[in-house]
Amino acid sequence: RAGGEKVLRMATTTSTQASGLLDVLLPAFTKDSGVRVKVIAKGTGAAIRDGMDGNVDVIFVHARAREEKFVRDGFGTRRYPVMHNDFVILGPASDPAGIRGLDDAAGALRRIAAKKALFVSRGDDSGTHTREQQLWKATGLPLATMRHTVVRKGGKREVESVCPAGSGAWYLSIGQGMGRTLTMADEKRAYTLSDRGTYIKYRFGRRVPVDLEVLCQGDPRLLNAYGIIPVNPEKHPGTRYDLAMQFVRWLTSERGQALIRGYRLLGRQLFYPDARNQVTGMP
Amino acid sequence: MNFLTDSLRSALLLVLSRDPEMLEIVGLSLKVSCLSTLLAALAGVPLGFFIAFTEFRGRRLAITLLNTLLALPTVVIGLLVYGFLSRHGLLGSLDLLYTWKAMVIGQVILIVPVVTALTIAAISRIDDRYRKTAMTLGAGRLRTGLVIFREARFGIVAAVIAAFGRVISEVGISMMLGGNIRGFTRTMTTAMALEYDKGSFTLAVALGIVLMTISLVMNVLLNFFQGRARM
Amino acid sequence: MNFLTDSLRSALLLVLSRDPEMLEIVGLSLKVSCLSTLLAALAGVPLGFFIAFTEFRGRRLAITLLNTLLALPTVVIGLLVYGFLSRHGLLGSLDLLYTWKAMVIGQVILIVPVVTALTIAAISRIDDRYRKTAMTLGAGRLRTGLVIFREARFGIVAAVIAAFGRVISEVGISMMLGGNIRGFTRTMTTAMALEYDKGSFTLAVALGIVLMTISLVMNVLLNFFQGRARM
Amino acid sequence: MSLYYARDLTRIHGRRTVLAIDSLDIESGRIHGLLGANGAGKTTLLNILAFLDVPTAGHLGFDGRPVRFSGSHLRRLRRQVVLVDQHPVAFSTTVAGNIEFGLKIRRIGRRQRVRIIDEVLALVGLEGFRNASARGLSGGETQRLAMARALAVTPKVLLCDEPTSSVDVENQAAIVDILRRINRERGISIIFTTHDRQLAAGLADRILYLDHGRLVATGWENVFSCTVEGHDERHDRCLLPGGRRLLLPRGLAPAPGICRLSIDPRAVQLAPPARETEAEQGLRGRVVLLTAEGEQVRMVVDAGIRITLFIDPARYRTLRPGIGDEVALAVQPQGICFLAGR
Amino acid sequence: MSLYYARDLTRIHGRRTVLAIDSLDIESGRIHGLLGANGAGKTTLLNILAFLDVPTAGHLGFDGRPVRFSGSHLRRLRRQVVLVDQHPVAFSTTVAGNIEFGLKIRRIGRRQRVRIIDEVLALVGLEGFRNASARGLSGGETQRLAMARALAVTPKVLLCDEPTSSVDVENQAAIVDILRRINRERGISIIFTTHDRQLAAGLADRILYLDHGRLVATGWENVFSCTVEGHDERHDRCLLPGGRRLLLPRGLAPAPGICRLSIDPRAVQLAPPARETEAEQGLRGRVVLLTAEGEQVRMVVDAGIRITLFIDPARYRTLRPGIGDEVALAVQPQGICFLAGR
Ligand SMILES: Nc1ncnc2c1ncn2[C@@H]1O[C@H](COP(=O)(O)OP(=O)(O)OP(=O)(O)O)[C@@H](O)[C@H]1O
Ligand SMILES: Nc1ncnc2c1ncn2[C@@H]1O[C@H](COP(=O)(O)OP(=O)(O)OP(=O)(O)O)[C@@H](O)[C@H]1O
Ligand SMILES: [Mg+2]
Ligand SMILES: [Mg+2]
Repeated sequence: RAGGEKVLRMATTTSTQASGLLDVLLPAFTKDSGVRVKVIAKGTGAAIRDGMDGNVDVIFVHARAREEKFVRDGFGTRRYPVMHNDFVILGPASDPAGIRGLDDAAGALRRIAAKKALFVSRGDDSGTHTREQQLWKATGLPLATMRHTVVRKGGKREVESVCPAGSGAWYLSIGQGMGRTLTMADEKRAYTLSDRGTYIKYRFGRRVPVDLEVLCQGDPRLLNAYGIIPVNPEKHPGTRYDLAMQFVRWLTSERGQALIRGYRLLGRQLFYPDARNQVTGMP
Repeated sequence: MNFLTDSLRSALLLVLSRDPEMLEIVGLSLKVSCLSTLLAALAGVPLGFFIAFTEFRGRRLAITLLNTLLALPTVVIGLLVYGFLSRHGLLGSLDLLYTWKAMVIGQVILIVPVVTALTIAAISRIDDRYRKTAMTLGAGRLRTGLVIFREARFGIVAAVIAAFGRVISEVGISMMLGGNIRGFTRTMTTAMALEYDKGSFTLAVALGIVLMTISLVMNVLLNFFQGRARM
Repeated sequence: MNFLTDSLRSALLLVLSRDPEMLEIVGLSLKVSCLSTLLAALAGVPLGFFIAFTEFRGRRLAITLLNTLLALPTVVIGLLVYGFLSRHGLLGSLDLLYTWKAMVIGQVILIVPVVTALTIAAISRIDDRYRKTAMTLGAGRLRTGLVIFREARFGIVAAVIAAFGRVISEVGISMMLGGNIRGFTRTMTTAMALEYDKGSFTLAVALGIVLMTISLVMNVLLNFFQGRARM
Repeated sequence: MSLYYARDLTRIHGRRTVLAIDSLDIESGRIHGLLGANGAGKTTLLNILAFLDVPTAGHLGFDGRPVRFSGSHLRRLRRQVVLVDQHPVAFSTTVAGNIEFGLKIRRIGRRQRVRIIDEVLALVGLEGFRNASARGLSGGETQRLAMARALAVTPKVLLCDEPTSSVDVENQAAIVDILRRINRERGISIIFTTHDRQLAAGLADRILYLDHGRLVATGWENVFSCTVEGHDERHDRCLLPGGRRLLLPRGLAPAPGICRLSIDPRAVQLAPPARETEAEQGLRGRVVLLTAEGEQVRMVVDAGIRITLFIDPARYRTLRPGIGDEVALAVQPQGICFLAGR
Repeated sequence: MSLYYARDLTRIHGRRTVLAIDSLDIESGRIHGLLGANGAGKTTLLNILAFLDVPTAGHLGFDGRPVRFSGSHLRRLRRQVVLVDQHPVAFSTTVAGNIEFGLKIRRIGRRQRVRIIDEVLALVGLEGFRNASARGLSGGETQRLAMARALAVTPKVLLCDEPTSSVDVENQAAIVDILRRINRERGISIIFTTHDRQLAAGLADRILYLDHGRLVATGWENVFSCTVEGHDERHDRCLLPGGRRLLLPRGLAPAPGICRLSIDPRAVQLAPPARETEAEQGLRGRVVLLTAEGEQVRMVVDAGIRITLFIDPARYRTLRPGIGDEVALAVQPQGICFLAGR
């Protein structure tokens, strides 16, 4: 490590990195503060795990419930809201389940299930997947719960996830990142739940765009909030809490928020700052 | 190492539970890896013999290219095969993408260079007199090849084992071309990658232990048969 | 194939632009892969010689285990090393996680079995008279080993090349232990994976083409030196 | 009929011309011996005659037709010719498996294969090793196995590269016997190389001598390096190792200096005791060996150098030279021939 | 002083006892020849004497001290002993590089290395091949290179496994010469194997015979398989190949049946012409070879089988047998010895 240089290590989700936002934020932060940021992008679960193991100084993810648990368990000091964007339900233009224009996400999923139309699920315990599971729970449909028993710290623990019961061949749980999920949904002419940022990249940023359309959006349940949490220095004495707080302060400052607001991907705004006014209207 | 013992116990639980999903995953992994290895061996070993024993201009270049292909990243293979198999691709109509067959295609491309290059290396040190003796006794190209094969079998088997190890532990191609679809194309390695992404490291390593056990069993079987054949 | 020509042109642009970030990535990839290969060769070749030439109980078992280790998935290696290097791991205080050194550690573990197993295969067919002749002329273990090495060099070099191809195209370990940190631990393969995740398939393949070109250059250099050494 | 013919056949390794045969004809049904020093090109020639090596240039004919050095054509020819290597290798299977190889290729039935294997193993005295691992055989056993392996396929032509070099005396005699028999009984043409002149003389119908890759007309037996000096206007003097000298008519020897010469044994005569003293350009020495060779008697005289000559039976009976006797030899200049190189 | 001693030395391959030596002592500074049929165990024994192979059981001593078969101890001993293989391999470098190998190990300086290389190459007549690739050498050239490689390191003991089997006649003589000279001038002990009895007789101070892994006291030269039958109450009859028979006192031969016997050449006498007819249990045949061997004359008689015998000079001068003469031989029963196996 370069001597004397201040380096902050941050774990984040692949979607944050893939959106390109970090490429705008981090150089600006480094310029303002002299702190370099090492970004380690992973699945949400693995990113939070990095925080729990004390390998990073700060985590920047979008899985509200798990973030709060992270803080509750004492791994992080506090969750600071940073920004949000939203999820959309995508599908082929032919829309076999007929969900176009719906703004009730749960209702849309119910129709998909009723038609047994192909649905690609990320199935990777990511923020997006967590949200999808919440939506399925909201449909009121019978759900199947999958459990894996693992041994952790000597004791057995169950890990579970849900999906619609009897989903068989139409519900494809693929355990991959957003981009790959979109690619597969495109190939399979299937529905899927995606964050808007990745969708825009895949829809408008490529020579061969994914042939999927936004069929359902605007449900408050589709809101996707990002938070940043410094790792608790009492739990992991080696971490740089000072640098983490410096970054958190910068990110939630007017400068950081303005950069987020001003970020355009292919001419479209992707993120809405959250730090000052906790909730803003939907796009 | 708490972590390791945790993983070991999880692995044991996994195996003991005989979870049907788990069995399916293991089965698919084996099917895909074995088939890929078999096809790659059928293509790569003869190709290696051809390159080793045929005098042609640019033979050395061919070997260099082959060695270069050993560094072919899985992402590239995945994307190339994807390009062909995707809906917009040349072979899109076959509807192979996200099936185990696509994985086999990708994996074969991955390991044919391995098998070929190592076969060439294995037969390069076989005394030329074996070839001459076989030929003078009337053997054609095929029989001569079989003689060399017998003499070089240890090296060739090592090449095939290396290739098998490569594919059964391979994740990129399986992920990109198979899609890691639960119940369809999820293999041990893609499941591991998934568990890793989820942060369930214990389960990931547990799966890894299961994988290593299976690979061990395969190797013991192979060793046994080789041993018998050698006699 | 529009896609391929696009990728090729992008690759050309990448190379021509001589983007400093790109150069850094290529440099790191080479540094890590070459160092890993070197270390693995330094460990694996002598180990292979040891196993091949020492009579000990369980030698066959050792070879079988080695063959099994060829199937060690990158996720497992990544997680094991992670377990050690992570802050509350045994070696956490060294602060190695997410540095290029961590990548080297993981990659060395990945390919030592490859180098060892293929070295054993390479020397297994070397006529025993070379060993005896060296020994009767007064050579100790080291010199005898060097003689065998010279006779088996083609096979051993093939083993090392295979190992190099394995690490330079490897992505899992680099990702898990390096972290794909821009400016620090981003390698060609992790950059490819990132581009792929971003959906920039063309750029991903372009990077792949650059990687293959570099690998080709390495192999041509090696071939050249080998050729000269052979005379 | 001519079995092989070769014209301007050359084989070059790197920059060295290893074989350069102007013209060679080998008759069918005969036993040819191929003699020559180490590196003379014997093995190289046999490999070409076995269609296992390709000459760098020149023409080769087999069975009256020119040989095209292309894969399929050669494959057919190879079925008729078998080469037994100088240092043969055994396939890593059993002894029987080694012999079976050529038989299987010729699609010979199982029963007959077993019969043939037993037969050839008995011929070379390896009955006891039928199921032994062939790689464990000793040097001579391996050589005999290679011979058996070749005999099993009953080729039209058998090429043997030093067939008895590692074989023990008992089996040497057996192998010579076998070669003679298969040549006589089955008409198999045989070409063999050896360094054992007695073996060659005893076995071969015709002997070919190779020297630095060229066929030479010399008897090869008496080859020495020597120093040529001028003597008088009509003679050169030739200093042989051991201090002996020969007077030669001017013009026979090349320029003065060190060179190699060969003396045809048939050009050496045992001088009768009476003329001993006056043998001016002759050589004196002690008889060290006498042996029967066909009708003739071969005699080796140690005259500083060892000179071989042949004596016909009548003359032998008259003179009856014994071991240890001192004799004088007369050398006819036309039997002396200077060789290139070294 | 005794260089090697061996007691109950055995070497077993698989289930076969390949070597079983009760007792063997080899003197320092002498030349020993090791003879025996193919598979007799010559190479196996040399490998053990060179400390390259480990006996299955038994004791071996070198230089007065017992040999422990452990790595470091052997390494030290190996520096004093060099084995030249039966079919040597050349390292894949130049000819000079092959020779340099042993010199570098012994940390001999560059200048001296060059000198030694030139010297030994000249000895074996390979001067012209200094920088040639050693793997391209012919069979005999490789054998000579191996000899040069061994000579270069001037060992205390030189073990040669058939050192001249592929070597041409000129170089055979040269190698025999070299061996004799290094033995005489530098006191290097030499043990060599060969199938050439004349070579062995001419070169060795002492000859050892191996038969099926055992040292035998026989002269080895006259070994035949035969059929033993009862004759009368005091004699057995022994049918030799070629139809000759020998009468032996009862008790000498094993049970009737097929067996192998050896006749010590020293126990065979040339019967004087007068007694020829009455030679009841003798053999008749024609003289086929006479050669000087030290003081004595070696004679080979073709009596259906080829029997070798030695004649002392006085007797030779009296009888003066010639090639082709028919002679009678008397065999003393105490020179006949039955061998195990076959
Ligand atoms: N592959 C090769 N590369 C270079 N030189 C070679 C090669 N093969 C043979 N030679 C040379 O060609 C010459 C003839 O070799 P060949 O084996 O025919 O000799 P040979 O007459 O069989 O000798 P020997 O009696 O020793 O067996 C030798 O001097 C040898 O060095
Ligand atoms: N590795 C082995 N495995 C099995 N048998 C072996 C092995 N090595 C040697 N033998 C057997 O041991 C016997 C003696 O072999 P060795 O090489 O010592 O014979 P040799 O006296 O040198 O014969 P030759 O004159 O043919 O060289 C042979 O019959 C051979 O078959
Ligand atoms: Mg030869
Ligand atoms: Mg031997």
